Amino acid sequence: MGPDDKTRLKLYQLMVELRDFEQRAYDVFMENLIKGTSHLALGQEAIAAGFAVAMRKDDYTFCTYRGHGHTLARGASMAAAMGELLGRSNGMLHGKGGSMHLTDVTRGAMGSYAIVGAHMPIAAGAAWSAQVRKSGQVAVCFFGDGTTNIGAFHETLNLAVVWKLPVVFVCENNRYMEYTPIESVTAVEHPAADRAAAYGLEAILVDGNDADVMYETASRTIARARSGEGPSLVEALTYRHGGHSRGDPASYRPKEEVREWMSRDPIKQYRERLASGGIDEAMLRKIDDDARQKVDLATEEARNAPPARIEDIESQVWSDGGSAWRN
Amino acid sequence: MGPDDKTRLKLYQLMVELRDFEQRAYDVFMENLIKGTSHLALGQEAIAAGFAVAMRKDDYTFCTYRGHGHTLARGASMAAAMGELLGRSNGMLHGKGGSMHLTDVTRGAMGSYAIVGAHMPIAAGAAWSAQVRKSGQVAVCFFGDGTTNIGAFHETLNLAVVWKLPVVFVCENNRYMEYTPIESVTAVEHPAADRAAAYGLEAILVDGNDADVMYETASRTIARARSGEGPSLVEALTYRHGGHSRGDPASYRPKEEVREWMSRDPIKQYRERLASGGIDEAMLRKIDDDARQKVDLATEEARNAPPARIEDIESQVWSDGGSAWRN
Amino acid sequence: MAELTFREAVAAGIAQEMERDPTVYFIGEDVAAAGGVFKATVGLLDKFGAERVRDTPISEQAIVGAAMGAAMTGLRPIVEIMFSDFLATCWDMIANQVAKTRYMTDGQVSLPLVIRTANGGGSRFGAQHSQSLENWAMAVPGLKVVAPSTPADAKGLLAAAIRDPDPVLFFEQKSLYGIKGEVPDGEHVEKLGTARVLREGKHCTIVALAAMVPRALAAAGELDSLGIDATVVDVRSLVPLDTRTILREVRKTGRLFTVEENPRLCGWGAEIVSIAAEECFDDLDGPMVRITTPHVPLPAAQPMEDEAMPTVARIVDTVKRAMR
Amino acid sequence: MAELTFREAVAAGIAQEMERDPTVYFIGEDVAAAGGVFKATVGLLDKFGAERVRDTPISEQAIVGAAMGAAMTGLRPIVEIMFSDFLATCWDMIANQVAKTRYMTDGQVSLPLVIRTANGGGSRFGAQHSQSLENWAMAVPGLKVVAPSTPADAKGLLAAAIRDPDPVLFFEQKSLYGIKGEVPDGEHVEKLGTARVLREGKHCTIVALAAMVPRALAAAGELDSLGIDATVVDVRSLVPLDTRTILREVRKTGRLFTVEENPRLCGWGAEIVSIAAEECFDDLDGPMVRITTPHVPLPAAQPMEDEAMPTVARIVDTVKRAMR
Ligand SMILES: Cc1ncc(C[n+]2csc(CCOP(=O)(O)OP(=O)(O)O)c2C)c(N)n1
Ligand SMILES: Cc1ncc(C[n+]2csc(CCOP(=O)(O)OP(=O)(O)O)c2C)c(N)n1
Ligand SMILES: [Mg+2]
Ligand SMILES: [Mg+2]
Repeated sequence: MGPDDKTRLKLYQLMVELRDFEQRAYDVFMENLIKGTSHLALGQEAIAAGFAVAMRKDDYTFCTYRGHGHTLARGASMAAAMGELLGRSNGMLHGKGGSMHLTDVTRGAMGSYAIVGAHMPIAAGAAWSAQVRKSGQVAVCFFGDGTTNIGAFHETLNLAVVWKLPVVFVCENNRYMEYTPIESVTAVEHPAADRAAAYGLEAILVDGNDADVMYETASRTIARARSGEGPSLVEALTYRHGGHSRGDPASYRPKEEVREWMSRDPIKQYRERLASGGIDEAMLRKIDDDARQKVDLATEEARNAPPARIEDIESQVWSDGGSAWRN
Repeated sequence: MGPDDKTRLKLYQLMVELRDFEQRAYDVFMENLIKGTSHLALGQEAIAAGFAVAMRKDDYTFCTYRGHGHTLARGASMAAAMGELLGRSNGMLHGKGGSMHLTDVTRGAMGSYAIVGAHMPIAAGAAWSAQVRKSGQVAVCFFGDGTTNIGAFHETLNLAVVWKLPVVFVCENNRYMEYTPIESVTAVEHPAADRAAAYGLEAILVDGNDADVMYETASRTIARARSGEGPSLVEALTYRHGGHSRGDPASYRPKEEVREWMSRDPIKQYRERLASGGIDEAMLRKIDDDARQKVDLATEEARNAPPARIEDIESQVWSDGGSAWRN
Repeated sequence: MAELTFREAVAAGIAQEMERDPTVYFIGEDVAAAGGVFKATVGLLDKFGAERVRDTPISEQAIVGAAMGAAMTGLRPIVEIMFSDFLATCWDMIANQVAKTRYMTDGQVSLPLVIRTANGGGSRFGAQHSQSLENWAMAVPGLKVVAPSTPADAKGLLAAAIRDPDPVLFFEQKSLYGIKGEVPDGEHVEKLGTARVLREGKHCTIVALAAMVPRALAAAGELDSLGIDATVVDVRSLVPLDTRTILREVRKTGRLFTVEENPRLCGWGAEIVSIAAEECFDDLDGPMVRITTPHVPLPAAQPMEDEAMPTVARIVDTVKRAMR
Repeated sequence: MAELTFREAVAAGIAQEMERDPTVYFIGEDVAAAGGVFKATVGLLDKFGAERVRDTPISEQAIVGAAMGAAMTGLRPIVEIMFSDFLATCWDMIANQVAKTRYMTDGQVSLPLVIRTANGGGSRFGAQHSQSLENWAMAVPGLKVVAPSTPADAKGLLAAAIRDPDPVLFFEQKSLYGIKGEVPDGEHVEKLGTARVLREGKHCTIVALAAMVPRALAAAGELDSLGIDATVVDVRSLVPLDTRTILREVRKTGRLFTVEENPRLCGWGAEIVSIAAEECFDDLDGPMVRITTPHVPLPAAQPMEDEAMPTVARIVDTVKRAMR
C-alpha cells in the first residue's frame, strides 16, 4: 500500500528542499560566510520529511543542533534560516542563536538544542502540557544514536511512560557520535530499539532512508500518542553523507561503508520509486527546480540582509523585552 | 547445597550485628542524641551480609546514605560509626560527614553517598582502576529501587558494560523511594532486572531476604567480575522494616504488606533455617549475645567521646591537610 | 492576620496561586501524597487533585525539563527540587536550557516557571544536603533568584514568583521552615526585586539574606548596646537586585557589611560590595567586610556546623572590630 | 624554546606527564582516535595506547564519576569535558562528589584528578557552547581552578595540575587554541596559585584572566599613549588565588580594574574587588571597576558576540573615563 501520491509528492518535495538547503549551507560555509559551526543532516532527510508530513499543524517538534531540516520541514522560513546561519538581522533568531538553535514557535518548531539529550525532557514537558490541556497535540523529539547513552534519555523515557505522555522519540541512528562509531561506546547493538523494553515499550527499528516507511512509522506512533496510549521510541537507521560538523571530512569512516550508504541515498531511491510508480518525470523535475529556486531566493535574501544588530545584545532576556538585573 | 556452616554462621553473625546496630541507632535517635538524620536498613541485612562475606578483603564497597550496614559489614569500627552518628570526635569522619557518609577506606568501604545515583559512576571508576592496575579487585555498588530512574544509573551501566569493568551493581528493591511506592513512578515492574537487557546483561532477580541466596548471588557475580567477564546488575527484593529516615512512621504503607514482609524477616528466617539445619541453639544464642554486647560497648564508647572538634572545620579540604584558597 | 509557620506559608502561597490560575501545576518528589519531606506542601493534593499535584520519579533532569517544556506551551509549572544541593543534578536544565532559551530564540518563548528548593545548613545533614546555593543561580543570566526570610514573604514572594513571566529560583531556607510569623489574610503578593530596610541606623549597614536576616537583626541589637547603630537590610531578591535601596543605605552610613550563609568565594556579598566599590566609593568611610561561612564544605556535627555558619557573635565581633 | 600553538602545548603537557607517571590516564569524548574536537590531544593515542587514552560514550556524569573513583584508588585521571558548558550536565559529580568527598571523609581519600575543558566565547557557537564558567568552579570549596593565557602556561600549569594531589578544573579558552608562543624545552612545570605581573605601571592595576590577558595588555599599550600607565596582572589560578601579588599591585597603584569574559554577576572580579575593599581600602584612590560581558547569555552572530565580550576599546574607554 503506502501513502497516496499526493503525500508521496509532498514527501519528495520536502526531502529535496531540505537537501538543497543543506547543500547550500555547505556552499556558503565554504565561502566563509558562516562564522560559527553548522551540522548538516545530508542523507537523513527521509526522517524529517516522513514525520513532518505526518504531523498536525499544531504538533510540536523538538530537535538538535542538526536541526535545519526538522525546522524547515515544519514550514519555517528558509530565508530566515539561512539568515540565522549567516548571522544576519533577518535571521530566525536575529543572530542570537545561530545554526544550532533554529526555532519557529509559530510553526510548532519548538527549538534546536545544542546540549546532547537536553531537549528530551523538554519535549516530554510539552507533551505533558498538551495532555493536561487536552489539546490533542503530540510532541515529536529527534535525537541521535549517541544521545541514547546520556542520563537525560533514560529519565525522560521513564517519565514519559509513567505519565503516558503524547510524545514520540525518534532516534536517528547515523552510526556515529561525532567521530566515534556508536558501537564502540554502546552496550547494545541498537542503541534505542534494544532499550525500548527497559521502559515497557515496543522495539521499533526501521529503515530511516525510506520515506514511505518513515511516514508510516510516524503516522502510527503519532496516532498512538494522540489517542492517549502513550509514547513511542523509534530507531531509524540512516547515514550522514558528510562530516559531523563544518570542516569535518569524516575520514574516519570506512570507504566501503560510505559507498554502500551513499548508494542508499533516500532521495535518489525515492525518486526512482516514484518514477517507476508512474509519477511523471516532468512533475519530479519541476519539484527539483522549484526547490533549487526557493533555496536561491532564500540565500539571496539572507546575503542581502544587514548583519545582526548590536543593539539587540541586551534584549529578550526577560519577558519585558529587556535584560535588567537591577533597578 | 548452599554455603558451608562456617560461612552460614558468619552470615548470621553479621546480620545480627547490623540489626542490633541499626536498632540501637534508632534508640539513641529517640533519645535525641542524633542531631541530623539517619536512614536505617532494618530488614535489608541479608544483602549487606551476603555480599560482605563473599567479598575479598581488598574489594571495594560503595553505598548510599542507607549505608551503616554496608560499612560495618566490611569490618569498620562500630564505635566509630556510632560516634559519627552522634557527632563525636571519635566518629569515623570526626563529625564531618555524619550518618549519611560513613566511610572506612582501610576496610574497602569507599564511602556512603547521599545524592541518589551519584556513587554508581564512582564505583565504576574504582573498577576501572582495578582493571587497569590488574589488581583483581572488584567493586560492589549498592543502591535502591528509586535510584534506577536517575540518569547516572543509565550512564554508568552502559559505560561499565562497554569497558567490561569488574563491578557488581546491587539494587536493593525495598519497594519505596522515600514515601512513594516504586511502581507508581517506574515504567517497568522490576526496576533493575527489567532493564538489564538494555545493557546486554542477564536479568538477575533474587530474594534479598534470603542470606544464602544473597551469598550465592554475590559469589557468582563477583567471580564473574574478577575473571574479567564484566559487570552484573542484581535486583534483590527486600523490605524496610521502618520508615525512610528518622521520624518517618511509614504510615503510607498498607498494613497487610507490612505484616507479610515482617513475617519474612531475613534474620528470623535464617535463624530458623540454621537451627533446623542442625546448628546448636546455644551457638546461635552466643552470637546474639555477643552482638548485643558489641553494640553496647560501641555505644558506650561513642557516648563518652567528646563532641566533634571545632578546630577541624577548616582542615582536610586539600591533601596538605588544610583549606587555604589564597596565599 | 494569621500566624503561620514558614512551611505553612509556602503551602498557602502555592494554594493561593493554584486557586487563582488553573494553569499552575506542581510536581516534585514526594510532594503530593506525602506533602513534601519538609511538609511544606501538605494539603495541596487534596485541594487540587492528582493531575495538578504530581509525584515524580527521582529524575531531576526530567522534572525540570518537563516543567520547561510545559512552561513553553501554556502551563505555569512549579517544581520542587527537594534539596538545593540536587540542583547540581539538573544544572544543565536550569543553567543552559531554562535560563537561555528565551534569549536564544529572541523572545519566541516565555518560561513562567518556578523552581522551589530547600536551601542551607543548620540541620546537621552534612555537605551534600546543606548548601546555600543562591549564588549559583545568581551567576547565570536569565534566572531570577528569590530567598525570603519570613513567613509573610515566603507566601508573598512565592506568589509573585508564580505570577512572574520569567523563570524564578525560589530558595526556602531549611532552618526557617519552623519559624512562625504573621501572614496577611486574603490574597498576598509581594513585589520581586525589592529589598526591605528592617532597621535604620547611623553607623553602618548590614545586608543579609534569608536565615541570616534574623541573625543580622539580633547582632544589630547587641551592637546597639555597644554604641554601634546599624541599619539592617533584607535583600529578599538577588535577581532582580534592589541596588537602589541597598546603595542608598550604604551611602547613608558609609560602611557596608554583608552576612552570607554560603561559602566564602564569589557570593552575592561580593557582588554587592563590588557594586558599592564602583558606584559609591566616595561615600565609603572604611573597608567593606563580608561575613560568610568559610570556604569549606559544611561539616555535619552540630558543634562544627554551628560554628562554621555566621553566628550572631561573629557578626557582632566582626562589625565591632571593623568599626573600631 | 620551541614555538607551539596553545593546543599543541596542551597535548605536550599531557604527554609530558603521561610519560613521567604511568598512573596518569586520559578519557573523554572523541579524544583518542580523533584527537579531540579542538585537536588539543592529537597524538596521545598513538603514543600511549588505547588503554591509557580512551574514548567514552556521551555520558558526562559517568566520565567524571569514573575518574573520581579511579582517583580514589590509585590512578591520576585526566578527563576532558568537551565544552565547559557541559560541566552543567555533570555538575553534581564535580561540585557535590569530587569537591566534597575528601573533606566529608576527613581526608580518608585523595582525589588527584584534572578536568580539562574548552571554555569561553569568540567562536560564534551561541549561548550553550561559549560560556566562561571558571566562576562556577571557584564558588565550590574543594576545587582548584586554573586558566592559562599562553602556550607556555598551558603546558606548565597543566603539568602542575596533573601533579597536584587535589582536583583541578583546567579551563582552556577556545579563542586561545590557535595562538602561538614560546614553550620551554624539556620538562616544564609551573606552580599553581601564582599570578604573574606582565607589565608594571604607575597609575592603575588591570587584572585579567585567560583570553582577557592579551586584551588587557593591548589596552595597556593604548592607555600608555593616553598618559595612563597601567600594571597588568595575569591571575592564572583562581584557586589557590595569589592575593599577595594582586593586592601588592593594587596597593602600588591605588586603582583596580578587572577584565572578565564571564557575565556580570558574582565573577572572580567581584571576589578580587571585595578582597581589596576589605584588605587595602586605605590604599585605594578611587572606585574599583569591573569590565565584564553584560549579564546576558552570549549571542551567536559575530558582530553581537564581539561587542558583548570585553573589547580592547571598551577596556581602554572604561579605564580612561574612570581615571579622569
Ligand atoms: C552533553 C553533551 N556532550 C557532548 C556534546 C558534544 N557533541 C555534540 S554532537 C555530539 C555527538 C552526538 O551524536 P548523536 O547523538 O549520534 O547525534 P548526531 O550528531 O549523529 O546527529 C557530541 C558528542 C554535547 N553537545 N553535549
Ligand atoms: C538526586 C537526588 N534526588 C533526591 C534525593 C532525596 N532522596 C533521598 S533518598 C530518596 C529515595 C531513594 O529511594 P531508593 O533508591 O529506593 O533507596 P532507599 O532509600 O529505598 O534505600 C530520595 C528521593 C537525593 N538524595 N538525591
Ligand atoms: Mg549519530
Ligand atoms: Mg527503595
